[in-house]
Amino acid sequence: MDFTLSDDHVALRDAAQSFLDKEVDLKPLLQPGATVADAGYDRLWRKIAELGWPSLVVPEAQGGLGMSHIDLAMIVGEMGRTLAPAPFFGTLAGTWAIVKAGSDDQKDRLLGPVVAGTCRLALAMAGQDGRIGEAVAATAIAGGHRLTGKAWYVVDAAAADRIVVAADLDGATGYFVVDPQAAEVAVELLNWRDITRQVGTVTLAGAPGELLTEGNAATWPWLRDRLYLVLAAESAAGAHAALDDAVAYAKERIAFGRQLGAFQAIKHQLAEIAGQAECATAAVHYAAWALTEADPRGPLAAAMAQSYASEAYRDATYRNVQVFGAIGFTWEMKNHLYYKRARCNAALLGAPAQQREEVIRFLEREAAAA
Amino acid sequence: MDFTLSDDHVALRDAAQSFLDKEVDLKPLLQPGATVADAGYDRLWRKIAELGWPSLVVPEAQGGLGMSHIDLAMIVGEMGRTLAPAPFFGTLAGTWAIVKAGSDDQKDRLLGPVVAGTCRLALAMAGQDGRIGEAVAATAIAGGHRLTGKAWYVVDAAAADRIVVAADLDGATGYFVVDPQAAEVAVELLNWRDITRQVGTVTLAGAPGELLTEGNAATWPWLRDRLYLVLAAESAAGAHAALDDAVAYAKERIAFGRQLGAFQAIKHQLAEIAGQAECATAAVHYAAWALTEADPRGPLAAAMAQSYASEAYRDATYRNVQVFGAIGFTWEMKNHLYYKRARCNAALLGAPAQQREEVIRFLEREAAAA
Amino acid sequence: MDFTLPGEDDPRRIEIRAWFEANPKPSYRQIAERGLAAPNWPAPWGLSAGPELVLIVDQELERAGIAHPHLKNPIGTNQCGQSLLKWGTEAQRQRFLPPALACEEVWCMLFSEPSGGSDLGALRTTARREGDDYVINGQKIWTSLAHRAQVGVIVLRTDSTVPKHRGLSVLLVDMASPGITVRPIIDMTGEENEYNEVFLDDVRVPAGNLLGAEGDGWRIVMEQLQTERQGMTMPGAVWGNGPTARELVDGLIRTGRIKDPVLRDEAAKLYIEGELLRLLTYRNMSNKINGKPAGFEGNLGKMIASPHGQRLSDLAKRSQGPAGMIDDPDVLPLPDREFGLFDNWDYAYWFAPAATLGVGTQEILKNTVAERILGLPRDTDPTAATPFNEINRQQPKVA
Amino acid sequence: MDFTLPGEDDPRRIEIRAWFEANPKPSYRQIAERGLAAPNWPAPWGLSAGPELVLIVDQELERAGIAHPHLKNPIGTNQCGQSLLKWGTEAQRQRFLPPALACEEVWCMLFSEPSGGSDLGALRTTARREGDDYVINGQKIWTSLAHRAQVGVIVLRTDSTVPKHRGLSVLLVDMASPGITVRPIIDMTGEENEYNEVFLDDVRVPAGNLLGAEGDGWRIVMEQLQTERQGMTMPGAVWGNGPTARELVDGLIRTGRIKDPVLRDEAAKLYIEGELLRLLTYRNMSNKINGKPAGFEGNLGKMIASPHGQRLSDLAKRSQGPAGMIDDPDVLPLPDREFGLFDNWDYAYWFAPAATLGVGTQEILKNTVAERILGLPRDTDPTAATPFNEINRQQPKVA
Repeated sequence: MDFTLSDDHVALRDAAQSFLDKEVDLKPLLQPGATVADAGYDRLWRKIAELGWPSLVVPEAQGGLGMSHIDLAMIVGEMGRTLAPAPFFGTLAGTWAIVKAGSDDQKDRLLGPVVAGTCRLALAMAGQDGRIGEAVAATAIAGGHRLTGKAWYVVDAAAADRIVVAADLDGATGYFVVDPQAAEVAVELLNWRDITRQVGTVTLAGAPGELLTEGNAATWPWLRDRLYLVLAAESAAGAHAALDDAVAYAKERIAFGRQLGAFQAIKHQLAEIAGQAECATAAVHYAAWALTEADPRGPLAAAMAQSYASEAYRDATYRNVQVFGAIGFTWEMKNHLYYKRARCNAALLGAPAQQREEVIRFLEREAAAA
Repeated sequence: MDFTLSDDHVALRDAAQSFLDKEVDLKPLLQPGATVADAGYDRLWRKIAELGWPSLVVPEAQGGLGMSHIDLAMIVGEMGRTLAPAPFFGTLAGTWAIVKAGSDDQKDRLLGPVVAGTCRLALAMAGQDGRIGEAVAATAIAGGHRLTGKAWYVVDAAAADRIVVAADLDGATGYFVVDPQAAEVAVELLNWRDITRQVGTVTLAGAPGELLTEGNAATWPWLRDRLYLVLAAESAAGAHAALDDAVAYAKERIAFGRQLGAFQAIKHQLAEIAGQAECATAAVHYAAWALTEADPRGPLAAAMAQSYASEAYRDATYRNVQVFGAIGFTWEMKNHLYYKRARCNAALLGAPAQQREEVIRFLEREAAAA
Repeated sequence: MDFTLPGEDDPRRIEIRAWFEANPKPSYRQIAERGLAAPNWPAPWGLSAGPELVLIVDQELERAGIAHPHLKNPIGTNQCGQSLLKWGTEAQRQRFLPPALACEEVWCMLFSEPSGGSDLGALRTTARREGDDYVINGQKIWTSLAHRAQVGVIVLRTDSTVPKHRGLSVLLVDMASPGITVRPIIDMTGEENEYNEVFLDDVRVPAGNLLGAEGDGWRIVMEQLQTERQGMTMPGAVWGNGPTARELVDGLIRTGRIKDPVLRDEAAKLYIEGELLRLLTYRNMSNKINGKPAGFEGNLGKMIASPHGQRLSDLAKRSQGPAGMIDDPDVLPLPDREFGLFDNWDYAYWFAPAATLGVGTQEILKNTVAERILGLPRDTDPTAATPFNEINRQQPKVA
Repeated sequence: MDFTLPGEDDPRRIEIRAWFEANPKPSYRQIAERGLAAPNWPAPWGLSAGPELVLIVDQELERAGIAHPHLKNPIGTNQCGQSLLKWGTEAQRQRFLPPALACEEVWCMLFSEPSGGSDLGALRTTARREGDDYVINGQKIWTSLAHRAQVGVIVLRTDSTVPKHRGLSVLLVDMASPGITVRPIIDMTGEENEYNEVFLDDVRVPAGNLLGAEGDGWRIVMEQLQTERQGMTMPGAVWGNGPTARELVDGLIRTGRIKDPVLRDEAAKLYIEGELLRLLTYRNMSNKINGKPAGFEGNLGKMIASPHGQRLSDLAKRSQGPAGMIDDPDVLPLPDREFGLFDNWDYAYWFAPAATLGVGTQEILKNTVAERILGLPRDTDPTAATPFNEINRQQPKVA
């Protein structure tokens, strides 16, 4: 039993931290109209690729690092803490889809370029209403499949060299690899409020897709658990960042002859955020461990982490803006970037209430089995 | 348009206030094991009867005062503020049932003694699970009906000279007047946590009951609106009492060289309670007006008042105990009497969430009709 | 007690409606001369109208399809105009009020400063007397309308040798004066919400433009804030404006989202709180009608209304799912409506954090409610009694 | 990182289980002599056990069907015993610890006073030196177990001429001494929860019973409170004890009440928060194992755990409908279980308000988290530097 981070994990986190503190610069985003493109979205990706992060979750069999979800949480957390703009989420999501649903041959062929840093991925699974696997339809043709429909909220779609699309095939969800360069594929950017992330739609008009042959009903739950972990790790670290930022400001700012942080109202509000941030981190560590160990409670842990961490992040960024006051509400400060990331993280994969429903259903199944 | 109390209403409230401040003494209840019987339950009833309060809601046709729901809210509010222990709620409830479901003859015959102060009533409508009209079954016999079953949470049952019982008659709810002295009727007290109120069960084993001939499907909603108003008026006034009590204590009590009420945490908590108490009062006044005017939104107003006021009362009494600290947690202080009344008022007629569901259904019907 | 609002057959309504029928396209000057720009003001400016008549005038303006003068010149026709009415000289009233009520001169209110935050009394903009002029130097922030205003009402420090609240005064400034630079602020919504930074560099103002006497500034400003807060107690999504829980529930019903059991209960809570905020606001109006003092209910109302509005727009957004995070009101929208200011849920949602900051933070409002309504002890301000020019020297060390 | 708890095959567990099999009905003295009464203490008292071994011992005691010494003599085997271990003389340890660990002498902790509330440092009970004795006068309140304790650990004022925190000392009192009167307190639950008022009237205590030196009182008491709070961070309904969200959800599932969509979402929130409190508690344990300082996590944990417990029992009660307001656990109950202390939902519900009062109010805990963990400025106490006997003269006028 050891509920704390090992020295290796701390070292990994510190390495990611110093790298990202050096490389990430959000200032360009504090100009109205700026996008991730102005904030080094591609440059940062190349640096990340040099570090081998794209191959973090690629199995060693495919030449990847096959690192644990705990290792991953260290790095993703730092990307969340710094709001690092880079097509990392999409590549992680696409990689997992191929790892889980691809045959050995497909994994070798599709993940090789990812390891080499020459292929960026995205995962398209949701419809406009957020439902999974229903927005795109696949039909079998001689020697392959054709996909038709429109997928929404596809993270890093515009940067992807390959997009894994979840599509309905004869009433079940299949996973297809699509080349966004194909004539029948159109990727459009959405005006996503979290401008530190690039989110788009993927419209398919009979586009050719390669079916990942090992996909089945277990694929999406397995993917979902991992995507929850990624967002939760971002959110927990972001909540700590928003808290630290507000605490530092409360120590500097003077009002009524006292530091802002000397007022009991401010102290108690920040103490509550500190409690939530600690809980969020604990939730992320537990989920990362449970998924690493393939613990039967992994899905429970992942849903708990995502629902709790995203709400803690919402609360922390709200409080952060309130402590800063009106200045924290301006575009030229970075407070709003965290405020928006928090809200978008709480919506991207479904609402916290949806994950709580998943928690209760897990417990109902457990009770029925007992 | 005048959203404030008329001078007459204020005068009525002040009269009730000075009367109850003089007559109500909760000290006997601060001895472990004491009951309303020790706190003047019967004595206070006689005084109230002398004032004619039992006939407040009896129509003038039956010799009552036929006063408005606004007048009633003034008096009930004061009884709630003082936690006056007397079989008033039961008599109000029973009176309304007879007014709504009784024939002219029945009203004359049954309400006469109420006006004279010689007959106390109770209304038995709920089963153990709180459902209405299902716990007792009525069967027609030659020249009358017989009732069998057990009604729960019957306020003032043990003091009642007549009990109106809601019972299932051929799949509809009928209202029957029962003599608790009958051999087939057994009234037992419940260990209700709110010891300022006397609540019991009524067990009927083929007891004779007189059917109120005008009862129908509209009877219960009509009664429910009025019972909501009564509890809400108690709760809103109780919330103000708990607030005033806590504010006074926060001004006296010294800690760390300052008045407790000088600490921002305490100030802000009490400010929030002040806001809730004001809203609760507004809700009660609106509901009292809407029921008085038979406004189509009366049922909406009553459900809003009950759900909001009972939660405001819960919050105010919680905060009251927290401001007093451990001493406010002892049996010998009266804080816990309010704390318990608040929680029991939020459960007696169904949870605030149930009334909120009624609110939404009302709005859905309104929208469908528009 | 009577919760009915003035009806269609109200004689006062009939009279005003008749005037609008006789004057189908009135100019704002005509409206002002008829007393309808600020009906609650006394003659010759207004009709000495009570809240009921004010309500009727608002409704009849809307019915005639005329944007309310309060929207054209909110500050001139509301809190600052009222200050001038009370504190101004006859000459000042004659010079400034007619064009203000006619919406021919737009006003702005130069209060907040970057340094001060909630500690408004610590503001640093100064005016020194030079002959018949005051010379203003300093910086203001969050000044709505500064970029299109002709008249600025500015609070500044005319005496730094007395404690901070005692050295303040209010001047009426021609916004076209040399030395005034206005820079718009872009806020979290990404839009230019008419908020500005205003830099004042040796701006000369005739001494005759002093409102009240030197040192009256704090009292004037506090009056204005109380007036302003009283206008922020309705249950709109932002500061009493914009969509309310009525529109939210209507939208959730029309989209079927009301069937989500968790949203459903949240929506009910908000609907109820919204209705009660309406009742509190009308009760405060009624108190005025009955000649009872308004007191500090504005603070209590805003204390409830601001977070209420935040929860409203939050629920509206969450009901849209991920679509709510797109800056595009046409994706899975709630039914559209013309809400006036803050006229869509998306805008209200991203503006929401400001609702508990502007015109008194939530903490300031709770203090005011606790101190002025509940009578609890005042928060201590160690700098309150110190001459302003000695305060900075004794600032606490920062940890 | 490893979230697994010590298993059945853990050699430490096997060894201890073997001892219980060899000693099926051990006396508490035997248990103490085996080092199992306070395994975390060093030899000869304990096993210098880390949290894992402590966990094993707890589980094996339960398995052997033996009530934990912590339940028999909580204060002697926990925070106060530890103080004696650290601050006591060898003579004091030899005299007091063996009977404490053997649960032959029950201890109580005489801290709170009617006057002080959260301002513990302002306590008024005094001890004056007379020859070889201290003579104690004053009153204590909320003293658990005082009515059956043989040993009292009392904090009192030995010097009123220095600032309040500096004049405090701790004495070990024979509760049978003349001049001690114990009066039970009945609380809101209506039951005698082992809380008492204790009146001390010229109670003589040998000077040799002074713990540490005169003036060490505040440091000793603060250590004890930190230790105590660390024991209150588990997600039980009251102070980490009693039923948890696991039992609540289990009960809601078994009764079918989980199908209520609003309760359902609330239950999920509580379940999640409860699991996270467990993780935080174990993480703090792990930090100790890894030799990292415990710090103030106890305060943060209790700050979350106390309101968590209140919401737990509230939801449990609301799930019963009106039946929940009857003082009768058999009406529409949640499935029964042996929860130990606070062993049913009804009791936990009515005791709940005390959870955010005892062992540090919620406000004190938030202050501590803000000041000690976040490093925000300390709350100012104008009386902190004043000699205690001069404070009352300068109390602020009460409004």
